[in-house]
Amino acid sequence: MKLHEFQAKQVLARAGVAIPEGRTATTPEEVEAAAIALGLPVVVKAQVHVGGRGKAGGVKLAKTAAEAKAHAMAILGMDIKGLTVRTIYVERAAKIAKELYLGITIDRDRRRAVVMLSTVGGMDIEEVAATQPGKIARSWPDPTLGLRAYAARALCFEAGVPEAQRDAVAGIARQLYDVFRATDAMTIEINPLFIQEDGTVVAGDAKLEVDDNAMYRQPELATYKEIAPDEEQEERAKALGFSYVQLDGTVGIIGNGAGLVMSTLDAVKNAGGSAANFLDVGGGAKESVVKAALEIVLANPRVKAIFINIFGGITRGDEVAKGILAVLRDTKPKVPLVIRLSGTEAEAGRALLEGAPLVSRTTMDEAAAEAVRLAT
Amino acid sequence: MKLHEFQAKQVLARAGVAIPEGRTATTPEEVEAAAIALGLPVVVKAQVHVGGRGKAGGVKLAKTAAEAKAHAMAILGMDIKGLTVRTIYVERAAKIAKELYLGITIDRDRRRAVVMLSTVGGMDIEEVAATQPGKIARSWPDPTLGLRAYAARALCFEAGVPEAQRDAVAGIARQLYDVFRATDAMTIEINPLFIQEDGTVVAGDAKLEVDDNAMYRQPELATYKEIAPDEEQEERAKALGFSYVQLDGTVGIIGNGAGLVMSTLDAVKNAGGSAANFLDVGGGAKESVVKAALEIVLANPRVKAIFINIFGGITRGDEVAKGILAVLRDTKPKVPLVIRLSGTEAEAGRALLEGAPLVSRTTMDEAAAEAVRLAT
Amino acid sequence: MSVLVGAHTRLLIQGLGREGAFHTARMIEYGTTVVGAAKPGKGGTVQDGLPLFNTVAQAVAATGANTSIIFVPAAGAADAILEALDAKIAVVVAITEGIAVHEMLTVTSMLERSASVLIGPNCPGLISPGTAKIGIMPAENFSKGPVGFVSRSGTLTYEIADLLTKAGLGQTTCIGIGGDPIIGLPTPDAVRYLNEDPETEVIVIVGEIGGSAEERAAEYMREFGKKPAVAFIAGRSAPAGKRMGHAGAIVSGNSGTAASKVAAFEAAGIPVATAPSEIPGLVKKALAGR
Amino acid sequence: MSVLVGAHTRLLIQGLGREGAFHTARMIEYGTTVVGAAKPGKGGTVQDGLPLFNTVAQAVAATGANTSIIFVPAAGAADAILEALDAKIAVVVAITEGIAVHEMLTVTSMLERSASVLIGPNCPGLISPGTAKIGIMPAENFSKGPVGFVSRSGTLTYEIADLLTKAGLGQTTCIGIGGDPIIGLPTPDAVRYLNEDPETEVIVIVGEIGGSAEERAAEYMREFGKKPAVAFIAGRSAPAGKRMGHAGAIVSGNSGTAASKVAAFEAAGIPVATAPSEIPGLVKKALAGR
Repeated sequence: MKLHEFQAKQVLARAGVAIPEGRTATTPEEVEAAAIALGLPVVVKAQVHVGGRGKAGGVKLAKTAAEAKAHAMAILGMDIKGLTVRTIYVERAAKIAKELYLGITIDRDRRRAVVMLSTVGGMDIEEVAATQPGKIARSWPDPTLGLRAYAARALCFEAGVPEAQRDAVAGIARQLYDVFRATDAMTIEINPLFIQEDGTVVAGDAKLEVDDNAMYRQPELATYKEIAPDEEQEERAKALGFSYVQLDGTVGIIGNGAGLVMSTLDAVKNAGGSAANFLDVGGGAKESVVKAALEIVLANPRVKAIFINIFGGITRGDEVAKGILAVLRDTKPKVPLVIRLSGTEAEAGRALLEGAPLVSRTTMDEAAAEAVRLAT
Repeated sequence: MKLHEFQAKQVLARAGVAIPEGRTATTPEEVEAAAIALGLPVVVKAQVHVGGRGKAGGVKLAKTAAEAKAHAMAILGMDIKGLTVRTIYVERAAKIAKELYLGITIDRDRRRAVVMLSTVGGMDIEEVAATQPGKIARSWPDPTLGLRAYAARALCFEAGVPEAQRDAVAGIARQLYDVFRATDAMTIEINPLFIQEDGTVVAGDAKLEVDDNAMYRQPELATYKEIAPDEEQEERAKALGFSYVQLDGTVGIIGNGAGLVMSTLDAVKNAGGSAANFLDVGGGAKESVVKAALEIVLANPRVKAIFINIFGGITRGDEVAKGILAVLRDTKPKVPLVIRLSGTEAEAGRALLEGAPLVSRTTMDEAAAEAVRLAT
Repeated sequence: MSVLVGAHTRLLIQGLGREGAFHTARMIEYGTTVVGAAKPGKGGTVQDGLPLFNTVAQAVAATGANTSIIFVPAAGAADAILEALDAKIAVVVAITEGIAVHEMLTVTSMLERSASVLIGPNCPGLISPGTAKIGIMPAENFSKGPVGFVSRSGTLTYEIADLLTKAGLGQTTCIGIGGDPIIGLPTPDAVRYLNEDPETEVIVIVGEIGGSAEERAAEYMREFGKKPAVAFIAGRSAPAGKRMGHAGAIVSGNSGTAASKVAAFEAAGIPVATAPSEIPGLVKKALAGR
Repeated sequence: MSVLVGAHTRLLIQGLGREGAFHTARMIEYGTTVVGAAKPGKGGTVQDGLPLFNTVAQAVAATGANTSIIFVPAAGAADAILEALDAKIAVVVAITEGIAVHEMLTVTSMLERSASVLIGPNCPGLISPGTAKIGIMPAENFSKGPVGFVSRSGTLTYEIADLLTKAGLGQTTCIGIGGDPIIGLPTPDAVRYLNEDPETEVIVIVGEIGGSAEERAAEYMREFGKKPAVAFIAGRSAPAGKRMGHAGAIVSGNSGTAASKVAAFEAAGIPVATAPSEIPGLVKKALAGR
């Protein structure tokens, strides 16, 4: 789950990280008033859950209140990568002398958090990693110890933080790490971290993404949850107990088990087609879940054929068949269905489907080929 | 550093531990008003930094406001083990169904905190340990992991906490542990921990002693610091940079290094005498420190002779001699001084002391014997 | 000899709820020695013929359990793993899906200080066909034989085991290591067990997009491999930035791509199947070519 | 052979302030190989002829330091120890007094996971007479010989070393383990090093009231002792409940009494001196009686 910049900054400020004074606004008039109250110049920033808003024109400097209002009029309602801007964050402009990067994410291989600090700030860190890998200092604190002062200091030395800001930056790194742990963050970033002309250090931007699996113990952050239009179907699927990812192709996919579904997508591609979605009904799916899954896939207008690939384990073939039959009875789908049932109760399932308007195949490869043929 | 019950309870309440409603008061009238405001019956409790206040009459139940006031009149100004009661904590009386003990201290051998839980509450835990050792359940959490839910639960099972209160008590144990770490506590105790008639669990009493070496990072708790009359001299000595403990004997002791001073006390005892104090001037003591140390020892009216035992290492014999000479010159002590100087610059020191009104001996044993003889 | 699970296994159940009870019955049926279950507050009683204990430590003391399987719901599952580690359970298998990542960071830090092995979480468990299973896999797809098999996916494991079995290729041990980004026994470590197992003659490594465990496993085999291996990567056609069901199955930027994994295996001389159906053929070839 | 300190020692200074610089000069004078100092922000410069480094890790990489001594003030000393452990310094000697107990709990937890040895804090350090010293003890009281010596006290160590030296009893290694309640190398562990040291012919154990490290050391020697030992306990006359200078020197209730420690040594057949002056005689007797 992603937080907006202003939300992430509130969390950081509470942990002691200095941030520029700022206010949220939802109308040009509020932006104008905020600019006057904060003192000029200000930065007017679109609050959307997506990177690259600066390049898209969603971040503007204003020297006057009228200018701030004008920017707000341009930015509010703007579409940035499919998301509509509804909230603006107005912030007193920092007097920037230097920009750093400070971020923490999960290093899967080391099974540790990795704290990254770079004097190349304001850029996408993956780009820095690709083009100037030596410019990123890294530290992997033991989660049971935390980021100790010596380790934060070592990061600053390695990154080449100016001596005058070393203690401040090391302190912010430790505060950021504490927030990272306390918020169950997957990623937390201050990019850029500004060194101002007067030598003080403030967070220029803030990014915070929280582990969805930890929301049960992050009740406050959970209230920040927003579902973007393109996530609605995935969220609806999640609520029904299965996982769904929208893709670009024409073959709708339903399967059980993430690995099997991924392989099903691959099989469709191997057969020359392309998948319209990823849909894993999970383990032990009952008739009703299969039905709901099928309905979601059918709702996608791009879908030209559907491939249902079930290897029964805990999931029973007969339950799957019943779900399919219910949909065939209730909604009479206009696209062809290809099914491959194997494993537990597969025979019972196939018996139930006997005579139904669908194509049955024995192997994944055959079924994929058939589905691709039907979708073309 | 010890906290009062009401201070410790505030700390616990902030961490989420349920406490009975209560107020502090410093006059009988305030106690009466508090009793009425809180609702009767109430408990009127002396706030002094010493155990055993209950037995001394410092804790009384009051069924009426008038009774509370009368108790307050008796308790305020009361002397409990040398401490005068100046503050009272008035608390709504709990409806007690059962009393537990819950405490955490430092286990030196295991180099871990030890969490102790017992269904024998309300008693001194050392007494329980001595008489019913099987009645105390213990857990030694790794400081880098903390007291996890499973460990707190296991403690409750081992101690035999009633099933209805198990989750609550386990939860309080975890909160207590977090407070223990967060406050740099040496000891934290809820004794008794009440199970009330309605099944809820509240802290009946609270004890919290903070590590003196951690006060630099406990600024809030540091404001709670109170120096008892009998600690004043020890505190004054600490401020001057040496450590002083008042004892009962007649031979004043000054030495350098805790182990050496302890051995000096022992040597005095071996010689048939008894030490009036422990005083370690520390490493590298200068003339002024030696002078201040000597003055503190001389201020003790019980002292009949003084034994100065210096083994020079970083501490120099000539600096010690100069400090002694300064005192001899300025205050002309009425009790005899015995000195044993050895190690670094001992000869220079002895030369400086030549002709001064004091007795010099070569070994610790001889000097101790002489000091004891002179004190008798 | 089978790896990590076998006739020596003395299994303790952590979380004997509806799901746990269902799979416990299946495991006993299969021949696994189940010695009891930890169920706080029910200590001293019996459920489904199994003695219950309040704590894992008590269960270990009473039953000599050396292995545990965890069905505890996500919010309490990390704690259950830590309890098992604390009680010095040698092999801990966590079936639970959805454990918070930071909880798992803490768990793996403690794991690295212990002598225990953790399989999972979010995994189907492991099976030594014909001997014992610790997990939720449908046993009928597995058979005894010379193939050591490690996989990040659940259902895909059953599918591939079924393909192997139907091709007459039985298995020594199948280890479902789990689909989470932070797991107890990542691919290279699981492969190491199979590589060191004298009964395993060929290793099947089933990976998926996300992370670089497969690359590290390939590197390990390139350096220390004692026997042939065959690989398969699920998610070749998955786009970047999309989480494919498993919390760990995501290509982030340039990292975790199927292409990188395939290249790593090929560089290590390990053939990579483009579909599960190709695996039995590659395994036969590997066995023949030894 | 000397224990923990010797000709192989390559010493790094952590905290080269006034006190650190003073003692560093003494250590170099004595023959200790000092390779540099960690002084954040001064990396690349030189002080007192020693190269300075920003971090311990950099210092280790550049100098091959295997030992460090810490003079850092109390508030930063635990962090300095952790930095040394992190940089895999083999022997860390913490002179600093007044480190918070909870910091030390964290330190010892990390220490138990490392291969390093920590001496102190709040200790004078250790010396291998005639070879090297890592500490603040006045070297002139020590001499080379067959006595292994461990002590919780500083000045008392010098006093007893002086008595031994004057009696012609030189030392293999003297380890001042420190007077704090939580220390890196408690008495039994220090005694174990001396017991295992082939050059040490007799062990002198100087304890004091507080804790039960002496009891555990006595127990260890009773079971594993390869050579005679002599003990002394400071604080026999100290009353209960009063902290005697050292943070660790306190009798709490019935625990930590001198009587208990004396009884433990006597039960292990280890004679206990009633005054430091008796120690040389007991040592001679022990050496003669072998």
